[in-house]
This record gives sequence, C-alpha cells and structure tokens, in this order.
Amino acid sequence: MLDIKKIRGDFPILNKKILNNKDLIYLDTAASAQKPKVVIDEINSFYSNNYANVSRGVHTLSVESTFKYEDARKKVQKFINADSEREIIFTKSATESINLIANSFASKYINEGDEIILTVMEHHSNIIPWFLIRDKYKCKILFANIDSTGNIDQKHFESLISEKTKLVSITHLSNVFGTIVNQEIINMCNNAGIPILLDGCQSASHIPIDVKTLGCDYFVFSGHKLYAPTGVGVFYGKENLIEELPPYQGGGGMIADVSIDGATFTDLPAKFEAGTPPLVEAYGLGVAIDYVNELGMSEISEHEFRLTNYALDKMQDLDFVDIHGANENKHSIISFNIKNVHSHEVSSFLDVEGIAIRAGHHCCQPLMKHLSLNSTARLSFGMYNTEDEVDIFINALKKCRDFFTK
Amino acid sequence: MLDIKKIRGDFPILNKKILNNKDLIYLDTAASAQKPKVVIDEINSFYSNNYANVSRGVHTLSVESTFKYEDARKKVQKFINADSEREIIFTKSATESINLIANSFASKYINEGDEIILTVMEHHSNIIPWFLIRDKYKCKILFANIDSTGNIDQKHFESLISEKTKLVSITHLSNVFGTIVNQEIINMCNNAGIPILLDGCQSASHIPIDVKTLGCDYFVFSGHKLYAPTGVGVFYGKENLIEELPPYQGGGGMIADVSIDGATFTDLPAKFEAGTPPLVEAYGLGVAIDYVNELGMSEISEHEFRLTNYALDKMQDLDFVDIHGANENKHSIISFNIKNVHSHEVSSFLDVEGIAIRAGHHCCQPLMKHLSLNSTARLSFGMYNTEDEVDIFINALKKCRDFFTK
Amino acid sequence: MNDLIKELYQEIILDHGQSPRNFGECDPHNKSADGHNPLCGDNLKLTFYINNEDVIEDIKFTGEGCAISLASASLMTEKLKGKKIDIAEEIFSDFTNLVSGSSEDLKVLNEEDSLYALKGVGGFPMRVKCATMAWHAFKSALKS
Amino acid sequence: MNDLIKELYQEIILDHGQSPRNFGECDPHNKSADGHNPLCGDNLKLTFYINNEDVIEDIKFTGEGCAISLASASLMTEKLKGKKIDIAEEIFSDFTNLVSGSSEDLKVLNEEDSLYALKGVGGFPMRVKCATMAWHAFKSALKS
Ligand SMILES: Cc1ncc(COP(=O)(O)O)c(C=O)c1O
Ligand SMILES: Cc1ncc(COP(=O)(O)O)c(C=O)c1O
Repeated sequence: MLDIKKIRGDFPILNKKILNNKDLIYLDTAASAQKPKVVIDEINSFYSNNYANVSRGVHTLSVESTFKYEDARKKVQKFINADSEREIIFTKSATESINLIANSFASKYINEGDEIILTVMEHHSNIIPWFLIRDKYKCKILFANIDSTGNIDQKHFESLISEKTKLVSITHLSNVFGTIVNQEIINMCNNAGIPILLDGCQSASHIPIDVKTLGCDYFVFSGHKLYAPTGVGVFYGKENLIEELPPYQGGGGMIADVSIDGATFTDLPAKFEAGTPPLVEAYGLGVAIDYVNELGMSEISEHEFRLTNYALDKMQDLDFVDIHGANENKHSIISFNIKNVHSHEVSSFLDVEGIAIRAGHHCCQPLMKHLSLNSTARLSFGMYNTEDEVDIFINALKKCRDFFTK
Repeated sequence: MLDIKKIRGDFPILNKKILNNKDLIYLDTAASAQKPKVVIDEINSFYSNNYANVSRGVHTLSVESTFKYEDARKKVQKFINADSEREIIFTKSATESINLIANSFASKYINEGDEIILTVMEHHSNIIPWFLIRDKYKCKILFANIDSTGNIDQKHFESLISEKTKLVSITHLSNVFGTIVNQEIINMCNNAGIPILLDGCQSASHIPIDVKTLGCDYFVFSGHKLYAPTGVGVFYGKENLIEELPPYQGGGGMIADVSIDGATFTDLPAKFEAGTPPLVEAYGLGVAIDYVNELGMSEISEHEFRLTNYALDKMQDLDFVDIHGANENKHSIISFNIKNVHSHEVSSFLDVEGIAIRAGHHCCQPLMKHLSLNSTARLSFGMYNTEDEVDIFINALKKCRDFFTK
Repeated sequence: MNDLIKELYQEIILDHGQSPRNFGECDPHNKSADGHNPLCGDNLKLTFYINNEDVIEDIKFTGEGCAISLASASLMTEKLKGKKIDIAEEIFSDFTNLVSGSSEDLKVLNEEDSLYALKGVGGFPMRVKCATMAWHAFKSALKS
Repeated sequence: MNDLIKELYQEIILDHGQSPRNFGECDPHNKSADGHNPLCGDNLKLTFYINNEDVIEDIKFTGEGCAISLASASLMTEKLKGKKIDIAEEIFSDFTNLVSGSSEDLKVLNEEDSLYALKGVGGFPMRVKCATMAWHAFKSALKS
C-alpha cells in the first residue's frame, strides 16, 4: 500500500493554498501531472553542477551531461520494457512523437488509396497528424466506432481491416472515458500483420507498460503527464522497423557525414534526434521514472483504480450526474456532466472551492460529436489523490447543482 | 560597464570545482550557455506554485500557467522587436524552427527546379532540413562561397540569385568564425524580393536583435544558448507571411474544429504549436530575457567583443596557433588550431586544466571540407567570462603545445 | 456561497443563461457570422438586419454554450437592437474592456447597464472567451 | 604536468600518434572498411589480407585523426598482424573492455601488452570513440 500522506509531502504544489485560500485539490492529472520535489531539485542540480551541451564535446561537463541524458534513455527503455535503448527516441511531446512516426512511416510506406485506422475517441494529437498525411499522400483515414461503454466496437474495427490497411493508431487509455484498449484489438492487428501504434499518453502514468507483452510496434507518451518536466516526450519503435524509416527532422547530431552534395545519417537513436535535444527535460523524466519505480507502478495503479471506483460509486448515487461510458474498465479518468449545467460552470464553481478539474472537449471533438455533447467535465487522478479529496469533490458537485438549478 | 564579478555570482556552476579540483573556466557558450540562478529558481517556483497545462483549462492553475507562457511570448517579441506576439512561435529548438519553416514554406512555395541559397558555413541544422526538402520537392540547394576572412563572398552570393531563388537561409553569426553577416547580403535579398531566414542561434545571445532593422523575414534561435533552459526554441516569421503558411505538426491546441472528415486550424501563433508546448521552458526563456535585459544587451555585447579582441591579440602572438578567419568582424567565437596538434588533444588537455572548449567540426562539415580541415578547436564567450580566464587559457595553450610537440 | 462565484453568476446572468432572449434567426437578415470557442466546442450563429439608416433593426442568435456565453449573447442582442452601427462598435470595445478587467475609461457603457453584470468575468480570465464569443461574431459579421 | 593527461598520453601513444606504423594500404588485400567518428570528422581506411589459414598476413591503415585514434590504429595493426581471426576477435573484445574502463576479466591481453598504454582513455569517456574507431572498422571489415 502506498503511503499517500508521505507522497503528498513530496509534491510542493499540493501543500499550497490557491484561490480563496483553499487547499488545492488537483483532479486534472490527465491534462498534466504535478511534479515531485526530487524532479524539481534534480533539474536545479543539473543546471547548477553538470550542465553543458551533449554528445559533441570532449570536456568534462559535456561528458557528464551526455551520460545523464543517455542514462535517462536507459531508464525509459526499462520502464516500458523495450529491447534496446536504440528504440527510445526523445521528442518534445507525444504529439511530436506521433507526427514523427506519421511522417517517417508515410514517406516510406503510404501510397494513394492506402488506409490508416484510428478510432472516434482519439485525441486530436492522434488525428490531425494523420489528416496532414492524408492530404499529402491521398490515403484514407478510417475511424472505428465505439460502443456505449466507451470501448472500441470490435466488430466494426475488424470490418475496417483489409489489404489496404497500412497502420493502426489508437489510444491505449482513453483520456475521456478512462477505458483501456482491449488486448484483442492489438492481437487482431498482430494477426493481420498490421503495425500498431499505441498512444500511451494516459496509460504510461496509470498502468505498468510492457511493449513486448502488449505487442505494439510503436508507443508514444509525454513526460509531463508522468510527473516529469514539460518539453519532453518519448517515441518507441521496434528496432527492425524504425531502422528502415527515414529521419523526420534534419539537423546537428543526426548525421554521419555532410558535404554540399548530400548527407548520410547516423544510427539509431540519434537519427531521429536532430538538434540539441530537451536534455535536462529528458533527465528529469528519468528522475520521475525512478520516483515512480520506487513506489511501484503496480501500487500506484491499484491506488488510482481504487480511487476511481470509490468516486464512481459516489457519483452514481447523484441523480443529477451523467457519467460517460460504463463504470467497468475505467481507470483514473471520469468524464461526466451535471444535468442542465454546462461543464464550464462546473469547473469555475469547483475552482473557487480549490478543486481543479477540466472542462471542454478534451481535444476529442470527433468523440464529442459522436456523443452529441459539446463538452464534458472530467476529473482524473494521480498517485497523490485521496478518498477525502473525492468526498470534498462530491460535496462540491452537490453545491454546484444547487447553485445553478435552484 | 558590467559588473562581471556580480554576474559570475549569479551562475551557480561557475563557482564549482570540476575535474582535478580546478576552477571551471567555461569557454563553450556557443554550444550552450550556463544558466543564472534566477532562471533555475523560477523553474522551481513555477512547478512548486503555479503549474498546470496551458490553454485548455478553466481552473486557476491552468490560467496562471497560460499567462506565464503567453507572457514569455511577449518578452520574446520585444526582445527581437517583432511587430506582434502572433509572430512568435515556440518550438523545441532552433533546429526544429528551421525544420518548421522548411516544411511549411516548401509545401506552399517550392516546386521542382526552384532554388534555395545557403552558404558553405552553415550549421548542419541549417543544411539538412533543406536537403530533406530537396529530396521531396526536387529543388536545388545552392551554397554561397565564403572568402578567406570568413565572410560571405558577396559577388558569388549575388551571382547565385536568380528568378529561381525562392528563399535564402543563412547564419547571422557564424558559429565557427564568429563573423556577423554583412547587412548588404540581407539588403540584396530584400531588393530582389526574396524572403530571407536568419539563423540567429549565435547572434541572439551576443548582439542586440531587431528583426525590423535587420530586414529579415524569418528568424530562429534556441533558448539554451541564451541562458535559458534546454527544450525551447523560437521561430519568428512576419505575420503576413506565416499567416499564409500551412501548419507544420498536427495535434491538440492548434485546431478550431475537428470532425472525422477533416479539421480547420486556429489562428497564429497556436496554428504552429501542436500539442503541449515546452511551457515551463518557454517561461524560463522569458526569465532569461529579463535577466539579459536588466544587464543590457548592448553592454553584454560590448563586454564580449572586448574579450574577443583581448583573446585575439594574445593568440596572434602565439606562433604555434592558427586562427581561422580574419580578426576583424569576429564576435565572441574564435576557432583555431595548434599546429600539428589535433583539436581533441587540445580540448582534453585544457579540460584537465578546468577549461571547457569545444573541438570538432562544430556541426559544420561542409565548411571544414572547404577549409581542408577535419576539425578545429573553438573558444566562445558568454557574459560571465573575464580577461583573467583568457590569460589562464593562453597559458594553458602554451603548456599544451609544449606537451605535445616537445 | 462563495463571493467570486456570486459575482460571476449574478441573477441576471443565470436568468439570461437559462432563458436567452432573441434566440433564433432573423428573417430577413443581411449580416451573419459564426462564433466559436475552440477551448470547449461552444458555438453560436448570429444574424442581424441593418437597415439603410445603419441601424440594427433586428438581431438574433442560436447556438450552444455555457451560461456566460449564452447570457452575454442574449444581453448583447438586447443592447444592440435599435442601435446605429457606430454606437454598436463603441459598445463592443467598451464591453471587451469591461470583461478583461479594464473598466476605467468606458465611453458608452455605465454601471446602470445590464451588461455590467458580466464584469465578474474579469476574475476568471479563462472565461473571457466565453463572454466575448458573441461579440467577436458580431464584429466579424460587420466586416463581412 | 597533470597526472590524468600523462596517463592518457603515455610516451608510446605520443610516439605512435606522431609516427604511426603500418600506415598505408595493403596490396593485395581481401578485407577493408572505413572508420568514422561523426563527433569530429576523423576517419580512416583499414585494409588487410587474410590467408587461407585464417591468419591476418598483413594489415595497414591510412587516415586522419587525433593522437589517440592514430596510436590506437597503429598499435592495433602491430598487434593483429600474424594473428588468427578468432584470436583477433578476442583481442578486439578485450581492448574495447579495457578502454571503457572494465579491465578486470581480460582474456588475452595483459599489462605487458603495448595496447595497455591506452587504458588511460577510460578516464576520458568522450575519447573512447577515438580509441575504438580503428577497431570497429576492423570488426566491420571482418563481417564484409
Ligand atoms: C549557427 C547555429 N545554427 C543552429 C544551431 C542548432 O541549434 P540547436 O541545436 O539548439 O537546435 C546551432 C547550435 O548548435 C548553431 O550554432
Ligand atoms: C490520449 C492523449 N493523446 C495525446 C495527447 C497529447 O499529449 P501532448 O500534448 O503532451 O503532446 C494527450 C494529452 O493531451 C492525450 O491525453
């Protein structure tokens, strides 16, 4: 069992008063997680003691920085159980990771008429990069339906798979429903020999990740949702696959030889990391991973799952609340609406009570259209949340309903 | 006059002993600058007091984060005297900024047979993105020669300009020679109506920048060379020009409306900022700009120019040293070789003396080939360097020569 | 109940938010524009008719949104109906100043105005876009 | 003079760096490869002749580089000439262990070997690539 009180002590911001001198109740980890002191301190220490640019220098600070950066890569590799650190590319965000694979993959494998399968519950960051590819290569983007529980409609998904399918790219854990993708979906792709990309933005911080057991070919996530600094993301791809792909961006650090006639590129992972990387941010991600590992990803996951069910139980008893998607298979994220009250009102009302939740379309407009909603309110949990906080939240929901529908 | 002693007190790392218990003499600012305490502290404070994701939330922390992020944009705008904050795009690095404009510009304006002009002294980050464009669009990349002083050969440059020229992209301050581009080069482009991109990676930290007086259409630089955190870069483009350009990456935050059929994009600057941005890093860049402004960019520039000339004077007296490029028009950066001693030896030798310089091709292989060198040693100054440090450096050069050529 | 919330959601806001006035489409109309808040997906369609004396003879809106955006649109239509365009534009700039917290130098609006009820939005900066969505639609319709 | 530097640049390194042995191209040769250090642009070309008893009969290199890379290439050619391939491969793995700081379990190299002079590279991690450039070229030539 996690010692949540101790954990909360590790997060400086959780011990702050915000608006109206209320204690902060942070229920917006799905948008971005708060940072433990050790991550903040290590950024400080890096800049204060060891900082220089990576890879290209011979002097001591450059060596230290390079080692710290490459060490972070190894930590990420172990965290998702990748085979090799050559499979771990640092980007600025999951969004960039998806743009990277979309561009590199498409320029090698996508032709007119080819098809890429997404689902209607994807985040815009897993839709727009593919739309841009569609415009360039005249391929088709197909959207698998979801059922009323907030899971992929497997029959429909299966019906979309064909000879023309070149890639499947889907969210591992929905940032609206909190649902986790069914393993059968991944298996279907594996069986059909279709490469599959999992958008692990939400899953990486909530459930243990093993890319090999999962059977995904590509996996992406953002550091900032995993208690790490902003400005760093991860792209994972199976070595034999990404070895074949052309680079995405060009610049320093990714070339073997350059003349005015042309250039040859270095080996993985540098091939995909043009320019000075977000090196302190990557280091910070490594520190965050250490922190998470020390507590135990399974323990964190269990705690959050328990909290989710605790909240669902209480929310179900509120007849003025609509919860989106079934309660089963929900992890850390709950989207809901108060009947006849717009999510903005809910969020502003809770904000004044010190409670941070998100309101809006959550960068999932196609899903909102599918649900015939224009926005929802969403609470999401991190390792630091407690049942007490849920109680305060539930109470605030009641007050909110009273205020707006009196 | 700058109070260098006070400034040095602001940089925690400068007060550290490194290898062999030597005082650090950091002469590698051109690779990356060290960070003042205020930047490090403000990162800490942001994460400890105000952190949340930007733009999409209604709650207090999200508002505070958004304001801090947008405030940084205004600071950058003023720092380079851009007309509007809509012209300032945050990226992860200058390298990404160049990839952004290369891709967006090319997809709208570049066709087979068109020409883009660079120079042989460009950094790989201002070459490879254009090579990738060349491969895609079958355009030509022309390289302007440089003369023996390390400046662009104006006659040759002029001879390259033609009807086919669609864009000129050149370094504002050479990271090998320290030379500053002649204003006439920019004027030539303006007169010919050819858009010009200045790679301001080195200039932004060494000389005051005014994009309007310069007359450039696009300008890029990296935060980390301007005393700011890693993981953030800037892309500037004239509003009327970049309004016409398509987005580069796709994702959350840059769309107006999305359905499964397609998407429409938001206005500047968000159109070019897909996904969660490096928001704390951008904030850190704003803090670094405040710090620099307080000291005065002109004062910093004068100090570094004086130091450069001080070092050049002393180095000229060393008959075993070759300095690359003429001494005039050199700012903050000096590339050299010790006769018959490889730059790696020089760097390792100085490292043990506590002196950090860079050795290698400085991501400028075409220039190295042009100079028939395989590598050079390079010292570069930041605001914190002193004449005393130059003296120690000169002395170490002598010891180095003695050791290797005894 | 909390003061900030009470200031944001004054009676008149809740009232107009729940039962917006001038909801619908003008027939005939000679100006129209869509308003859109990309943060949340809220949207509206504004239509109005300007006669040949430059007076806004009729103005209506439809759409989905939060109480703030609906109330703001509703109050806007009440305020602008019957106004000449140049006055309407002055009201526009006064209103945007009011809700972004700079209510000192207003030219045509004063504390008696029902629009003043939206002043509390200044305390919730992320809601300014909700309050101004209809107004920006008005402005862009004028240009069209 | 500083100890770390002295350890890195032992007499034999400086000597081989300044006057590399076996500098040139083997004629005839049946194996060759290029070595390249992308950090600095150093490069070399290695050629050797393996006879039908799997013995490296002759081995030479040309190229540009720092003292460490030239000395390492020079000492490598001296060491490998006349060796059977399987022994050469053991030397390869011993050497890469030696310069990356793990010199405990070496199989064929010992402190008497001239190659031991490169052990000091372990104190300069960014120079390991200099010391191993020729060796990686050797390894990749074997595979070719
Ligand atoms: C002239 C020049 N251009 C571009 C770059 C690339 O900058 P970054 O690596 O921060 O993207 C650098 C720095 O390495 C540079 O000196
Ligand atoms: C499921 C999902 N995919 C992608 C993203 C994009 O992540 P980022 O903005 O960090 O690039 C997010 C987070 O916003 C997300 O929840």
